[in-house]
Amino acid sequence: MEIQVFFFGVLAEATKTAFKHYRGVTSFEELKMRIGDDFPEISHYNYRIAVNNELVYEDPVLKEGDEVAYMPPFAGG
Amino acid sequence: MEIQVFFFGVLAEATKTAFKHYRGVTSFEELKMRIGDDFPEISHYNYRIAVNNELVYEDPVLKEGDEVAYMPPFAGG
Amino acid sequence: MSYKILVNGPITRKIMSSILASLAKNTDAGGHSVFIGQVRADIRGAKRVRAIEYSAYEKMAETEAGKIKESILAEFNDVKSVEILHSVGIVMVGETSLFVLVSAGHRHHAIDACSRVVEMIKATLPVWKKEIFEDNSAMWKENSLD
Amino acid sequence: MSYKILVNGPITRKIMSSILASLAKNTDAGGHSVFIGQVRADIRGAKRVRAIEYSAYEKMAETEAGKIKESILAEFNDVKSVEILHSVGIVMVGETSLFVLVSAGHRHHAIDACSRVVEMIKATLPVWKKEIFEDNSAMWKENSLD
Repeated sequence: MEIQVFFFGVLAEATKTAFKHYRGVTSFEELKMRIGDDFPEISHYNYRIAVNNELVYEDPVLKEGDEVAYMPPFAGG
Repeated sequence: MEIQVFFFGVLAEATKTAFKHYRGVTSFEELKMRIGDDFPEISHYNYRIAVNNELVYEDPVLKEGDEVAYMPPFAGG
Repeated sequence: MSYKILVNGPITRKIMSSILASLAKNTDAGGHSVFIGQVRADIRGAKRVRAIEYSAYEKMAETEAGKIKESILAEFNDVKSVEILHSVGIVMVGETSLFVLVSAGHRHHAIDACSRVVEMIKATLPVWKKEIFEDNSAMWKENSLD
Repeated sequence: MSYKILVNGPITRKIMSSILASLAKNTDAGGHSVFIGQVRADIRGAKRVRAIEYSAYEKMAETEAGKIKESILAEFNDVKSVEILHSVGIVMVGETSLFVLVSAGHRHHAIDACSRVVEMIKATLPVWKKEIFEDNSAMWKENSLD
């Protein structure tokens, strides 16, 4: 399936990438490994992951067209 | 001595008097008695007394020209 | 005394807007906490409030407001400024009768200090209010603890 | 979604003033508590902040702001309305980046709910900030607990 991945804040800067399509994704776990291979620098940062605007606390079941966001600690206000 | 007495809020309405001069005042206690005689209706209300913009908690020593204020419970805001 | 808290009639949007315009001057402030009190269309039995008439012991109110300001600045050293405006005279339903603004370096101090100022105003400002109903009858009102 | 919290650039006095103008419509509101967050000229070592650049996960920020609003209205039944505005993009020192307004029947509810909204914004809105210094260098910043 095809998944859209977004990086925010310092992660967008570190990866030099705000947005990347992943095709042929088989699972969330597999997607995370591909992202880790493409952007090893993200391992130096704290982040949380959201799928379709919702924080995930364990690996979710992905479906075609889902949005996955890598988000550093929030800093609004 | 001469003392200026002010009534505020519901007390001004009840006494129909916002302001009254008292002459020949000898003490705070004597002033309070004269005010009580002139305006017996104030005994029906809760109030606090200020002398020269300061709340008094016991009978103060008055001096010429002091301002005495009869104030119902505050209701600002 | 140049410090003047009492405003004749409602505290207008123009007044509030000009205070907001001055905020940017405080470049060491990170948070401003504002409280705006307005006249509510309360129902008392069969009557509805249409206005409140405020009166004050004006000299003492100015003195007490100065004391509130000093005490807040002494207690919160992160607080940069405290503004208080209170109406005297008639204020209609929906209009503003109280405006408090506290500027501080950090948000918690602004919020806590502003809340404290509002409580001190209720407790210590010599101000009285009479609710005026739609039938033009009126009733003196004391502050509740709500 | 018609509910829109993100504003490009600073939250101007004009925006705040037009929100204040709408308060009088709430005739059952007695108190409005407002929090205004602005960019502070902080010093980091030898550098002074001149602006903050905010970025956001916009869709999620709108969703989360809606959740904050719903949760406050559910928790405080005296709260009549909750307004949240947050900047994205560049906001200079002294300019406003956050505006929260809570209207309630009674002051305590307005003040408590507004304070809660500000905490929830810091905790749950997917917004990030980068401090930009006078020498144009920059540093990503996380929220502290102050």
